[in-house]
Amino acid sequence: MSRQRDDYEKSWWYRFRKWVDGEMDLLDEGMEIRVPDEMLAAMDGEGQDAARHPAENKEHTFSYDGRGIRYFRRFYQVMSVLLCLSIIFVLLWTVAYLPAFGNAGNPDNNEVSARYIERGLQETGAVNIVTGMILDYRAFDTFGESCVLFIASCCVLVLLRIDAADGNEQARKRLEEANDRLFEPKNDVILQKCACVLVPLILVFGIYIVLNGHLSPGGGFSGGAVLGSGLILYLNAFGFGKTERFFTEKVYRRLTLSALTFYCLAKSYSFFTGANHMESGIPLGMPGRILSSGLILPLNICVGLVVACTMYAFYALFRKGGM
Amino acid sequence: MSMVQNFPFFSIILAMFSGIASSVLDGKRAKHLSLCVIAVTTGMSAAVLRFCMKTGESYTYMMGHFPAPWGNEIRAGALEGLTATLFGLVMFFSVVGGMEHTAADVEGSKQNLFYIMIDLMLSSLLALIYTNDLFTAYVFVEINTIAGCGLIMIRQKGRSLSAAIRYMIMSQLGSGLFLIGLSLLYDVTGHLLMTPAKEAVAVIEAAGLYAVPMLVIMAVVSVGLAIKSGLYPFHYWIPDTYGYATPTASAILSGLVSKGYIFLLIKIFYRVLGRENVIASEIVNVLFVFGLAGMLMGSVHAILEKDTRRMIAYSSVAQIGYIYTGIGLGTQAGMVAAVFHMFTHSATKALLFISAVGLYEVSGDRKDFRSLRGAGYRNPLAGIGFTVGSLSMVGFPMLSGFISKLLFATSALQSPHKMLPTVIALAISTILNAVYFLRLVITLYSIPETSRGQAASPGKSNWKLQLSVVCFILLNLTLGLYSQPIVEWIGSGLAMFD
Amino acid sequence: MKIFEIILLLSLVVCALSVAFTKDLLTSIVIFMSYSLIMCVLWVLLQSPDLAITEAAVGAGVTSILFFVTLKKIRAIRKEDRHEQAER
Amino acid sequence: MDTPLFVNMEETVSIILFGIGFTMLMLHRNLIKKILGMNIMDTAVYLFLAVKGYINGRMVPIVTNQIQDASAYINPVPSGLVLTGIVVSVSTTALMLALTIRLYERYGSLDLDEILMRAKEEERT
Repeated sequence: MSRQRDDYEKSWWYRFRKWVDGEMDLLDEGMEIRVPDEMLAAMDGEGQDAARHPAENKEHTFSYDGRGIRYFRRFYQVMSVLLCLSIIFVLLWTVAYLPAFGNAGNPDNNEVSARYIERGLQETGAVNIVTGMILDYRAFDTFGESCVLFIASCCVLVLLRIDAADGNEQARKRLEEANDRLFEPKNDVILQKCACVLVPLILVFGIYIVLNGHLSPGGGFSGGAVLGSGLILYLNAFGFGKTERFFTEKVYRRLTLSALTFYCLAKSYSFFTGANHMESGIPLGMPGRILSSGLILPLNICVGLVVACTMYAFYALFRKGGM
Repeated sequence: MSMVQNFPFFSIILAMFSGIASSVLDGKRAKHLSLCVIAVTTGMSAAVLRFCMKTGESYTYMMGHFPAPWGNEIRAGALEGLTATLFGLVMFFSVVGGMEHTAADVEGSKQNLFYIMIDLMLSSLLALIYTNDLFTAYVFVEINTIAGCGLIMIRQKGRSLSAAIRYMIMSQLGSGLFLIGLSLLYDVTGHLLMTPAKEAVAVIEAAGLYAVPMLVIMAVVSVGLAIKSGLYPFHYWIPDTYGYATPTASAILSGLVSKGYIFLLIKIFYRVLGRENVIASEIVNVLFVFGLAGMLMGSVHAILEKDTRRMIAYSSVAQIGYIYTGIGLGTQAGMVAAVFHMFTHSATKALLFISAVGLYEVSGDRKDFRSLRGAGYRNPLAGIGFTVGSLSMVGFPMLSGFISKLLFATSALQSPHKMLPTVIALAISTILNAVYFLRLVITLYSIPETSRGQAASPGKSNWKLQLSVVCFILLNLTLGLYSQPIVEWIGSGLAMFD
Repeated sequence: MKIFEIILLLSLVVCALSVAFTKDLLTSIVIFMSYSLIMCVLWVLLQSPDLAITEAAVGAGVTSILFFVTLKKIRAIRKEDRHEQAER
Repeated sequence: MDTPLFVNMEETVSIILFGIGFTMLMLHRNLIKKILGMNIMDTAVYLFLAVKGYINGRMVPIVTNQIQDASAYINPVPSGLVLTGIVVSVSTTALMLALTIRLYERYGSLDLDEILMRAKEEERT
């Protein structure tokens, strides 16, 4: 304390202590506080002052920021274009060496697809081999996929659902603003008449696709999406008042929960018996009948329900922040 | 077939089912369910580890009634069991430690959604660890990404929303590359399961066919997973993401999610592409260079940062660089070092995030690290936790970080061409680590100049946080002191991969 | 048949490019919808009706609806902001 | 006409589309365009996969007239994979659009750079 060196302020220890305190940077120039010299030279006199005293004049520091960001952005864009072009080029180069299109001797037409085709009907009972494959041979993937849909709907709920139940004034205001349906002309006659004709057709078609998933093209996913779009059309024509009579968030939750639970239990049973080399004991029925192919039909119905509910839920949440 | 062999399947399905069931529970029940499930799955993974060590070999498990090239399959061995156990422990402690903050950060009626994310995150991590099928891996990578995004944006304050969209964009770029890599691989091999795919790759390599596609597949899959795990030039999303999420989410994202992708990459290298092919293809050298760059640049960024949590996030970039350097060495010893560092980092980084939150609590929740001055006295346990974590990252003897640095150095000595750069980068990065972590520790234990310390609330007894900090410290000491058996387990687990 | 396929593939590329370069968001979403439909026809030609039906329902249907709703929502927010500014 | 890129023209086109989508996702500053780009990228990969399953002159993989011969039908595996993939991509699309709406409510912009800048400013004040 008694004697302080004259050049104490220049010593490393002082700098280190200041830096530990967070008041300056260890690097000499203090990157965040001062502007590099070239940059200063490039600016005019007024800008120079402003850059030296950033705290006093915020707008000018902002312009410096903007310039830095612009340079960075230009550099970033050039680099990204180069990167993207090189990726395209490399992949095209690869395509030139790939097996030829439509050739039966390609490596991917091996014993795997042969067994799916030759014994799929006996082993899964499904006439549509693709459905048999995704719901029986490779069912774990498909279960994961339903979970993707489930978790995506949870994320959308987190983002867009507005809870006014807490009596929070702000939330109620947001809820009112979010429901843009209120501001629209209601009872559009043309839309309603068309919907009267189309909605039943769309729903019946969707149900047909779901139920015939194991016999013809389609299945739970496509049928569910068709059902969901039918519901969305109904909602658009007649408003939330009508749909809320039969489809609220509670219904949505219960439907999704029961469908996914059934899916989970059914598949767990078949995974467990399969891995432990036990018979599953589920009759496969006559191939080609609607009530056949074991678990595939109920699973398709479950998937269809989940997909339809989720698609409708997405739309309703986007529209008014609730169901 | 003994009951234990069913455990990997049970743990995945249990975690998924609890996520589905949580959608109708209220926040509190969902929380209890999720904690129970994490504990049970951790126990199961430990049983799997014990079983595999006892029998000395790995096994595959059919998911369905159809054997290998036709049906889905999962596979468990020593390394899978060990990783799953450790991930389960880290996850449990992170959830416990950040519980109070989760309750504060998440809106009341959305609490159960947070625990759905946690459950599905757990199931997807387990599935990534255990899977033996490439397309299953892709589906669960997507679940992992979406759950990660949910965990980030559930705290709808600050910059978490913009961080979430950045995270999603980078992840989607990574997923796209990974998916096209898988498609190319399916095209040239015709298999999606790892075991037959590896045989097909061996046949192709022996016949000298498809040399270009194989090279591109390796590159594209590595780059895709590297983007998702945040290797250096693709790290821009990391600081925002880890810095603004709720503490549990930061700990899980930095400690586990990126590690899940790295584990998948190692698995693909060993079990599909073949380690010799990967080493011969120079891809490892690219990873090595980017790993070294990440080691240095991550530390430099961390030094320039003032916000403590962003500083820790940048340090993650550096640590990911270490792991990729280990992979890039291309030797068995390097791989062991990388896996061990993966464990070290997930234990230590979670400890750092949780204890940093404990320190913020008593210092008035400001971002700037200067506000932490003297916080080590106000919340002694969190201070000790932070110190232990920092010392471990710097490489203080007895702690886990020391062992992993030792492993890196010894494995570098075995590969003559890469010895010099590795050792130099290791030394520089250690010094840089020491600079910024010790600065924080010094700040923690310096006496505040003004009486601001009194103004901030003196440490409320948040016993959950204290408990989890103690557990993390113990975990760290265990990894450091009993490293010998763990390294042996990793070695034998990697041997089971072939 | 080959010619038809070539035309479809070319129009896919054209659609993708115009999605990328169109200034108006609504136009680019509509073009994206037609891109999905062309893809759907192509999949019918490639003998995968399962994919075609799913793409028609999900890609061209639900995804486009979600895009439209998002755009509508954004316009609504913009209008509200303008109203508020005018009141001030 | 016999160059490999022309023989594999479906693959070539799908790779070009992948590139367009990838570039859009990476470079476009408008969030909605980014999401469109992501969708284009995903469908391009699905096209690539679907092309892989096709075999000249064979039928749809639905058993007809009791013919169960592997040489009668195309490869069903890629179709199954693409079905799974389409649902994954629609979920991520919905999630990202929801994020976009929230970001627009908060920052009043669709431009990602502007959003990031405003977020930074907001934190400073």
